[in-house]
Amino acid sequence: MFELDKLVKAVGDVIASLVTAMGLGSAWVTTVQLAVAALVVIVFAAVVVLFLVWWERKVSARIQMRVGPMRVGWHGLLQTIADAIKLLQKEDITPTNVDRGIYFWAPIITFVAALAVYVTIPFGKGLLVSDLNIGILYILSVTTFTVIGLLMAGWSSNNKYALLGGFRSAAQVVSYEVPMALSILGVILFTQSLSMGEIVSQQTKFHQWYVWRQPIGFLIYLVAATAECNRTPFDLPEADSELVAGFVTEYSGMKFAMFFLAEFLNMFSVAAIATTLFFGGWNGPFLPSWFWFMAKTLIGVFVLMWFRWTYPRLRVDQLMGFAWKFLLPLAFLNLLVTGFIILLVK
Amino acid sequence: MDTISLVFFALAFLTIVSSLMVVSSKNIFHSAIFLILALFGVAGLFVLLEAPFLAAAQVLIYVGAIAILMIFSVMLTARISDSGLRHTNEQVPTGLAISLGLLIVMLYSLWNTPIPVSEATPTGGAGHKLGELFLTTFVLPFEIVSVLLLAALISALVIAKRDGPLGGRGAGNETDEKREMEQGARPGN
Amino acid sequence: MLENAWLIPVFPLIAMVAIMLVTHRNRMLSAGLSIAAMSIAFIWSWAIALTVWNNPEAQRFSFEWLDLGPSMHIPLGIQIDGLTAMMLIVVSTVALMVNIYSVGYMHDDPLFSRYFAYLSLFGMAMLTLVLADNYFLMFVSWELVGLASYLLIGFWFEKQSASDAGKKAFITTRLGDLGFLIGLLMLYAAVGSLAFKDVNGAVQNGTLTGGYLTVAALCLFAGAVGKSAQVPLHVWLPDAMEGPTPVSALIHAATMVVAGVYLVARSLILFGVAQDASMVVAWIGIITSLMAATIGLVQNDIKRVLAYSTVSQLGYMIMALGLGGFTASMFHLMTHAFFKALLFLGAGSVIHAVHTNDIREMGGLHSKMKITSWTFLIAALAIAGVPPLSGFWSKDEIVAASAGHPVFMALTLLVAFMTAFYMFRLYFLTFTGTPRDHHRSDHAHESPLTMTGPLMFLAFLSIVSGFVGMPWLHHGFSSVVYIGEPHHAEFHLSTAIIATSVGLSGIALAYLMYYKRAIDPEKIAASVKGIYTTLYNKYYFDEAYDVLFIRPYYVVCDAWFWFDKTIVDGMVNGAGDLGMFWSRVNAWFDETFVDGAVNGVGIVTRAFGLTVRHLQTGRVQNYAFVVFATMVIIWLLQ
Amino acid sequence: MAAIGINHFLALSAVVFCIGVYGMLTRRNAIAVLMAVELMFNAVNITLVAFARYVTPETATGQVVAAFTIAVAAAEATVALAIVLLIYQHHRGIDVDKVNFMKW
Repeated sequence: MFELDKLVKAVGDVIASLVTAMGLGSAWVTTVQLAVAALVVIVFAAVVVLFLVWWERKVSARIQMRVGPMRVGWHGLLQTIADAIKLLQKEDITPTNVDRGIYFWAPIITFVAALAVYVTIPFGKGLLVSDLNIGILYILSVTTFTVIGLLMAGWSSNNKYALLGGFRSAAQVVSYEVPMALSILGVILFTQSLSMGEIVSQQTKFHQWYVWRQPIGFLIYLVAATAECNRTPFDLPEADSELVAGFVTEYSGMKFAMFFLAEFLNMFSVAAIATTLFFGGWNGPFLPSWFWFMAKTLIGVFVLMWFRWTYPRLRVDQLMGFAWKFLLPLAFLNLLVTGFIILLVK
Repeated sequence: MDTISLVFFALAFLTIVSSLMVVSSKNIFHSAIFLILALFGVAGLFVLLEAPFLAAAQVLIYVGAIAILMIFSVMLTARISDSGLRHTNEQVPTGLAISLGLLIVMLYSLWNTPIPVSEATPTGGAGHKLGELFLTTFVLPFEIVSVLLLAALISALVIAKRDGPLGGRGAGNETDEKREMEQGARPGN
Repeated sequence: MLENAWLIPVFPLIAMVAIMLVTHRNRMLSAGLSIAAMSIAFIWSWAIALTVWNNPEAQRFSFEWLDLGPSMHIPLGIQIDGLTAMMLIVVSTVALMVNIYSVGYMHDDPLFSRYFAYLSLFGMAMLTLVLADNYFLMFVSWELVGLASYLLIGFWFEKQSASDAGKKAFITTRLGDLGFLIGLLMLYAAVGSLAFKDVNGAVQNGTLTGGYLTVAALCLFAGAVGKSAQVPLHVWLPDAMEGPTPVSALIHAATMVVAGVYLVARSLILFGVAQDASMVVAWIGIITSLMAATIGLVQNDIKRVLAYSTVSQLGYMIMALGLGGFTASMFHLMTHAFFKALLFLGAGSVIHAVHTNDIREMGGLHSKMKITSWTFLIAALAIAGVPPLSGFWSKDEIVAASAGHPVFMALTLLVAFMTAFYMFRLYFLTFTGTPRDHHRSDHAHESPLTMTGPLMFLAFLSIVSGFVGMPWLHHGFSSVVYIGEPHHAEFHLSTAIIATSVGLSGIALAYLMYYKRAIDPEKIAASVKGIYTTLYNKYYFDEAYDVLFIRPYYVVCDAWFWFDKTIVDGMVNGAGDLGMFWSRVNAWFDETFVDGAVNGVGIVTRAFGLTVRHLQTGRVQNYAFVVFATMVIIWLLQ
Repeated sequence: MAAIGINHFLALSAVVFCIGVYGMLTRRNAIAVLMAVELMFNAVNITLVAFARYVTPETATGQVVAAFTIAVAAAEATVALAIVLLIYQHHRGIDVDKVNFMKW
């Protein structure tokens, strides 16, 4: 009843008729439709991030027996908007000895990479920009650009803390990408498809959720994904007690905001992917699909926040050792057992 | 000009310009970034060639692993004084001539070689077909490549390990090493 | 037991090797090894003899030794028949006795162990010789006994005469051996085999006949002449007395010298067909016998007398063989081996006591050396043919064998007479009368048991060994040792009486001359001074050889030496000088041009390398450049 | 202009390859040389995928080989960069010009 798929379709049709009326071909129709979709996604992402920033402050406050922002709006709900306006108004400082080009592009790449993931995330029934048939692989590929951005930022800042942050980030992301990909592979063994829409459509019932068939895979994914978005307890690239602020040390104003946005976007997308792969995506009874998706995803985001404010930070060698000596073998074992069971059941 | 052509030429332009920047940039870090851009362009070409799986793999492996490793190495080895140095050797004129000669040779050959183009519908883009091929026709190379990767992993560990059999100057110089690394690993001024 | 008879020579061989390599530092152990090995051979030989006694059929055991294709293969093997069994007994018995005797006789010798090694070597070779079933193996062992003989004659090589005697023996017998070898080759060429069986078969079925056979037989006989010291190659045997006396007893009286006789006996079927050769054999035998006996009459060296006696007796055997008396000859060979070995060992005992060989310095030793004296007397009686000692029976058969030929018979009897005479001359001069050299005589004493024991054993054999050949035995020596059909000699009383009386008369004459001194030998010698001198100088054989062969040889040698020295050396030295000059030229050329060229090559190569090495810059990019440049160039060249 | 065909891709591949050759021949920095080599790999991959698309579209063999190339390139890069780091430890620099101790 509150499904949005018809609305989306109607908007798409309107765009198509408008473009056709302007005397342009079908390629232009698709292009314009995608552009509009992208715009919608960007707006959605901005809203989500604003909400998440506020929510994180509230969660951390509750965990620390505080109340958090209360003044601006209801329970401080508008606090983030105020902060955003403050950031946009700030002077965009470019330090003297930075590598300007790279310094400039680093936050943009990071942000775009974080945003590009949303292209294949099914937010609800029919709410999918593009159901690529290599969807999950696309997500894995695109997320790697995030780390490129971090490296660029770390290098171009010409600051040792930034550089070390970049180092850590590169090592960490490259390392944790492997177990994450392997844990996702466990699910793909069942789905026999890389398409996100297809994966969601296979989990219409509660008992079909892949988390039941891949519990270990889910745990590996959770840990690896947390590391992928550089969040505590894996926030070594920007560990403020060690590296000031890591790769963002020299950034301020709008560029800093973009890194900030990218981090929260990543957090959201990680939770969204977990929802899609393991918890049935937008499938759910009675309520509209986008509600179910958002509910599940926000619970995931909450778990990530919960981690952050509960666990202490790891040491860098522990971090790498954990990835290569524990997660990776475990992921391989999980994959092996999964494949074996699938063979047996067949 | 249709969309495909437009996209192709855009990607070709991106790839070629990035490649040129890779080989000509004085700053090695810039080279690395442009390499990523070139690789990304190639991935786009793969998509154009209806090989999306390969495109994703290209980005995942080249950008996500190889390029990052390279940047990592650049960060570990680059030094302040480097950017002031000559970044090319004395082979520039001859190398340029040879490259151009090679290009002429290849384009000439391409021009004079009729290629039997098939009109059949392409398959295998999404990975199903590739997976089948990997585990049937090409299972032996597949296994060999996996062994190769393992060997590369181990050998890289052995080679680069500081107190390993090939390791440099032992663990005693660690502080010295760190200091030099931190000093030297700055980008150029 | 019979098929393993080839092991008999192996034991002495082992003993020899062991002594040479291991035990040579321990004298008694070495001697014990040699004696033990020979004891085994002795026991085995007697066992074989007893077997053969009951079954005289020849048995052969052989294996392939050399296989050089279908037309050339040489089997080695052993043949055991009556003759072999008899020879085994003779060889092993005398060898064992001599071994034991030598322990006492050689007691103080510094090369004691080596001596026993040589004895073992000889024992091995001799036993192999008599066991062989073919001429080839026989020839090999024939040469080996020659080697052992040479080593033992020259055993005291520090003495010039001993060393010379060894060489003389070796070289002289080599002459005969050459004939033997030629004979073998002729036989092989004609028969295609050297086995006794095959050769005899070829003779019997007529494939081997005529002048070829005669020449081959004579060639074989040449070997026998050398080995058995027949005229004209007898000269080495008296000189061989330079060796230790037990060696003389073993090799130069009892065993090795009868090898020639054995060879002729083995080949007697050949000689039976080749009648001309047989007559040559017979004549050579009787001439040798007569000549040696006459020389023996006047010699004063105790061992030389015995040596000529040996030559004489060997001539007897050869003559008997030439006349076809196979059994008689072999019988005499056996009995002679025992009593002649006894004589030599007795002489050795005397020499051991008085340290001289000259009978003129002896005399009256009977009271001091009773055992030696008695055993020597027994041997002397035996060789003189006094019944019933062994010599009587065997000499009787030889006389009987020559009965068909009056000349031979007369000469045989004459030799028998002379033999009896000189043996008793020897006996009387040595053992009876008064000591002519008191200094030597006073120190004389009886030999130890190791020496007298063998004497007594051999004396026993000298007495009884003749009984096996008594004519009226149904199954006697002649039933076992024969060729063709067993030939039982009749007992001719007249012959026996004549022979015995001849012997007794010889003894009587010696008794008168040297015991009673009724006839003065000096006077007789003086009355026939020419003959005496000739005999004393052994018919001037050595001198004749010296004049006939050795001096011309020296002259020729001198001439060649001059030729060598002047012409050949001149040419050689000239060539050398020329070579040196040319070498100098070459050296100059080498140093200047060749070295220059070589160094130049090196310098050029080095310069080239120094230039070209810049191509190898160690820089991968340069290499890659070359790769791609080459690609372009190849394409352009297309 | 004609529709995009295989020749466009092959020509592009040739251009990228030659750029890679030039870089490999001329750059002094070992990592830059490696990058040039990666460019050459990618040129080859373009060729492979183009052939797979246009010549044998029904079998994706060219794509398979390209995938192998990517895997091998990953291995190559890993080992090569390890060597580069080792050389850096020994020589305090990664100029290919100076890494010429294998000469003569």
